[in-house]
Amino acid sequence: MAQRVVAEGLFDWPSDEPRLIGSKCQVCDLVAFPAYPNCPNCGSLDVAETRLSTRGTLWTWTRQRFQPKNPPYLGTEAAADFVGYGVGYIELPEARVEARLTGGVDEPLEIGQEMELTVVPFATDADGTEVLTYAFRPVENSAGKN
Amino acid sequence: MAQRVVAEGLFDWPSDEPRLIGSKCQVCDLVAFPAYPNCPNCGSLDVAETRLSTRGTLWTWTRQRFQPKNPPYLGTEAAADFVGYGVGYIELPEARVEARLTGGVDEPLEIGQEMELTVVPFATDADGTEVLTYAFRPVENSAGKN
Amino acid sequence: MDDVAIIGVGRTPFGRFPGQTAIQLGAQAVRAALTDAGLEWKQIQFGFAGSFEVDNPDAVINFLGLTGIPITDVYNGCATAASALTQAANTIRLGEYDLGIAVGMDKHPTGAFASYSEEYGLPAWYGETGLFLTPKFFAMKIQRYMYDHGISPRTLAKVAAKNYRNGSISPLAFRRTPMSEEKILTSRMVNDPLTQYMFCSPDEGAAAVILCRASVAHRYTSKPIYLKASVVRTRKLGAFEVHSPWLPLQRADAPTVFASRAAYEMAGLGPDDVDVAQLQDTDAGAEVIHLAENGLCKDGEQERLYAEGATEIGGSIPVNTDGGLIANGEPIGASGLRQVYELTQQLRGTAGDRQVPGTPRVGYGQLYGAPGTAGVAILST
Amino acid sequence: MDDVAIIGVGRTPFGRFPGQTAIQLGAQAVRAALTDAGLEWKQIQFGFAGSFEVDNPDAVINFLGLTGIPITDVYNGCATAASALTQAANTIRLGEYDLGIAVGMDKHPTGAFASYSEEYGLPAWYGETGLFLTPKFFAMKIQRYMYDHGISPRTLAKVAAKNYRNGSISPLAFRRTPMSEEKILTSRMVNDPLTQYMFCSPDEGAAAVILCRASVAHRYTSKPIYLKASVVRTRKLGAFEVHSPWLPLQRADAPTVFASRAAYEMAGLGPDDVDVAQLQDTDAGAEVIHLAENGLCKDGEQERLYAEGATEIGGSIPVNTDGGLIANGEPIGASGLRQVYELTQQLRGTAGDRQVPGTPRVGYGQLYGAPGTAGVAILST
Ligand SMILES: [Zn+2]
Ligand SMILES: [Zn+2]
Repeated sequence: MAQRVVAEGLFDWPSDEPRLIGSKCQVCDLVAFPAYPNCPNCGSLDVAETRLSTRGTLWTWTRQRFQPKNPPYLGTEAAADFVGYGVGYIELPEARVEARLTGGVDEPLEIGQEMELTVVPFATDADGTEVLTYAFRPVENSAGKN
Repeated sequence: MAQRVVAEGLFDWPSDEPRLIGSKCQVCDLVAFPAYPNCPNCGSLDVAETRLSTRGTLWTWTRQRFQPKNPPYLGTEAAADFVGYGVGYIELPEARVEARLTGGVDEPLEIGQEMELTVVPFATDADGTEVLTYAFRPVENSAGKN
Repeated sequence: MDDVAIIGVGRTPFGRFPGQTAIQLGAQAVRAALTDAGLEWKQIQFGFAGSFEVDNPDAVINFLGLTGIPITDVYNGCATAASALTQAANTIRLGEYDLGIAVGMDKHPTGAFASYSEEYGLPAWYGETGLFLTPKFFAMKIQRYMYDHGISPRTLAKVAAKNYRNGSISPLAFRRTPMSEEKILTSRMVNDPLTQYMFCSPDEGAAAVILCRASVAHRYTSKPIYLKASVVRTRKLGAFEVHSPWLPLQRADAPTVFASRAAYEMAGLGPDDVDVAQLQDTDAGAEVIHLAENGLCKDGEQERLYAEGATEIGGSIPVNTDGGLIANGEPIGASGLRQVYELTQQLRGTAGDRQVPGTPRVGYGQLYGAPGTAGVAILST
Repeated sequence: MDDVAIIGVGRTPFGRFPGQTAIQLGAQAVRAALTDAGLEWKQIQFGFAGSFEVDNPDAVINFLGLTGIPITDVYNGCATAASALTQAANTIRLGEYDLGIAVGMDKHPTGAFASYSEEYGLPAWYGETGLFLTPKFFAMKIQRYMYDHGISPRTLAKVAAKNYRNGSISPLAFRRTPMSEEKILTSRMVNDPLTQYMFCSPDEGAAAVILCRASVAHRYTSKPIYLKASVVRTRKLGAFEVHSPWLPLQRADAPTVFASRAAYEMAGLGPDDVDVAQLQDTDAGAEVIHLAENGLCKDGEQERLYAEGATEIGGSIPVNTDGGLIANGEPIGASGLRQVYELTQQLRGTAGDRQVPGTPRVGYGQLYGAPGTAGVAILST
């Protein structure tokens, strides 16, 4: 099946070990995500691409239980077929990153649990092409919350 | 053919002698068009419906030669079929009123010429109903510009 | 800023008004404020107008009188009214004009707001992947706050139940039926932990506030209310704000905290002086958090305060006495001027069934909106 | 208002910039203004931001730094920049802040603007019958003006030809190719008497102006330009304004006339003092009319003035030295700040090929937009 990433430069793809792509300020060291053309702290334009860590902990979460409007949302399920998805901020060593969470809306989630990066299809273009984005999933067999 | 007016309360219809419906302030006597819920001069809410005269002179004019976007415009001609229409302000004894002008874009027009009210179809609904609005047309055999 | 007085307030009912445009609602609110102040439109020397849906809310003058005055349209998301009020007050303080108006109006379609993320300086993928949504931000903010400070879902239900109860005694509110905590808790989950009835709805309405130089206020009213402070602040890096694809590890206080501090300082007052407050309750969690962000309690105290009824009309710190956004809905441009309307009634002692007992002297209003802007106003007798 | 100085100006090219959002263009303009002033973003204490297409132009701070400053979004149609500039100047005059910014940005789709008449306080039928259009208003205003004051179509062509010619020596303009009067006169008739090349186009771009208290301007620049006046006025009843289904018989002067008079009075200057002017040339006719409405000539004198080249860069009253809207197009939020950018270059003597000879000392900028709002700014060395 044909696939495409929702945005170039958001994460490595194709890749066996994809990582999120951020930017690091060469003046004040702040890491931002996604990659910014400038530092949102000091305003410097001297920023360099940087890869973020792939594992972290769940800092907060919710579940998106109503269907976002399309556009801008690319999902095209009939309203009755919309099942919702988890959303959370993952605390990585470099920054807290907002992400869709894998698993349905009934997946139990707890602040502090370990999460890891994955890449998932979340919508399908009119021509059948699957659209991929990054997401985080609970680390299996992890010790649980922090 | 089924017909409807573009807006109730804009002019008398059906009528053999339709007139435009304005409002007259009961405090400062200002006549406004279309009928306002208030006086745009003194702000009074004490306004009464009034009929405007049907003849006046052309105060200024232009021709609308590009097709307005639909919506809000109700016209649905294909771009190639759009012929344009005249637009002007008619100086009536009570007020200057903006209006579409009858005749195509090649109809000669002169500031000061006599004009009279008419009601014309200008668009067609999806179900074939003709939509009517007011317009002004040159008075035939008039003495021309004063 | 003790040189600016509020001498007239007006609002429409908030709700759904088919056949009336936002601008007509705006004119209705202005007329109500003029009547309240005993003024005619032609006496108004300048204005600021706010709206989300209407490009040119200044066109309200079509229905009031074309007098040629300067009117500036302002917009700052849900904090729009704070911008209108602040700029109107500053215009008087500047000395050129004595008498001006702040008016806000809106008429939103039903359902959540939809926009494009690019218009907020965000990449397109943020909207395309289903992340450009306001409600889930509020859900995640209160989720973390509950974890950090021991707030229970029951307290969220208490917030909403109080606001529906206050709405039931507010003749101009949208939702005027009380609702039980159980019904609120068990209603449809929208964004965990927030259920359907813990959210406010976008709706329709308008509100207006007439301001004048304090030294001439006695010409128009025997009971002027003074606008002691009105400030707007944007977010600092590290604040947990709506529409944030990421956050730095080092946290900063929310913009409300800075707006609140600046307003207290400008007013020469502190949280202990506040007798009645109107806080941005986009959802029940927001009221809980904003209570602390505005210095009206410590983080975590809310659990006890709501259980004890402290935020009720008869409590020690009455909050959203007119039912807030939860009972009134939110016509964005008007919402903060509704707060000022209610605070003015409370300080005048004319709030009827909603009147806070004991002659309240200081009123406090706070707004928060996308993309991370807060406004705070402090009023006093 | 001689206590406010302009110490930095910046703009992007105007035109079409696929792949860049309006907000990114805004950030680019701010950076250019900061560089011009020798400042860093974190030194800016407050801002006003204007845009038609962007709900929250304050989100430009995402690309500059989240420093928590107050930023108010303003909008007044094509006069938006006048509102941003006026409010920014007033904020400094108020005394709380020393250093602030006005920024405007827009990115319009091609073609004429489309809106709903109800959003302007007009009935739905006005749009439905094909009357809610801006260009035909300008056409009818100049049609009557030509009749009353003996202006020929040839003069309209001279206006446009001058502005394309000035655009050809303006590196940041959109249309940089000179065009003959014949080509302009014989191009497609759009709204009689205005042809295709007599109109400006909506396009994309941003501009920013940094203001400071005049008493500290020497810290930042050796050649501060002073903002002597900046005012906004709405229409009076009887003015012939855009989107008017009717007009009363008794005419009133245009809002530009009142804004102009107020600005001259505030600046303590008169039309004879103006060395270089930027006027709203939505179309060639608008420049002709605005020349008189701003007191820069008598009604009807334009026919002779344009024939003699008086409005050329080397003429007695140079108008739209950077090509105006006709050569730059109109990103609504930015357009008036582009005027201030150009006037500042002229007064500094840094306008290069476009430099008005003889050390111009007073610059004049005017804006006019829907639904009948005018703005005037007067700058001096
Ligand atoms: Zn940095
Ligand atoms: Zn009247």
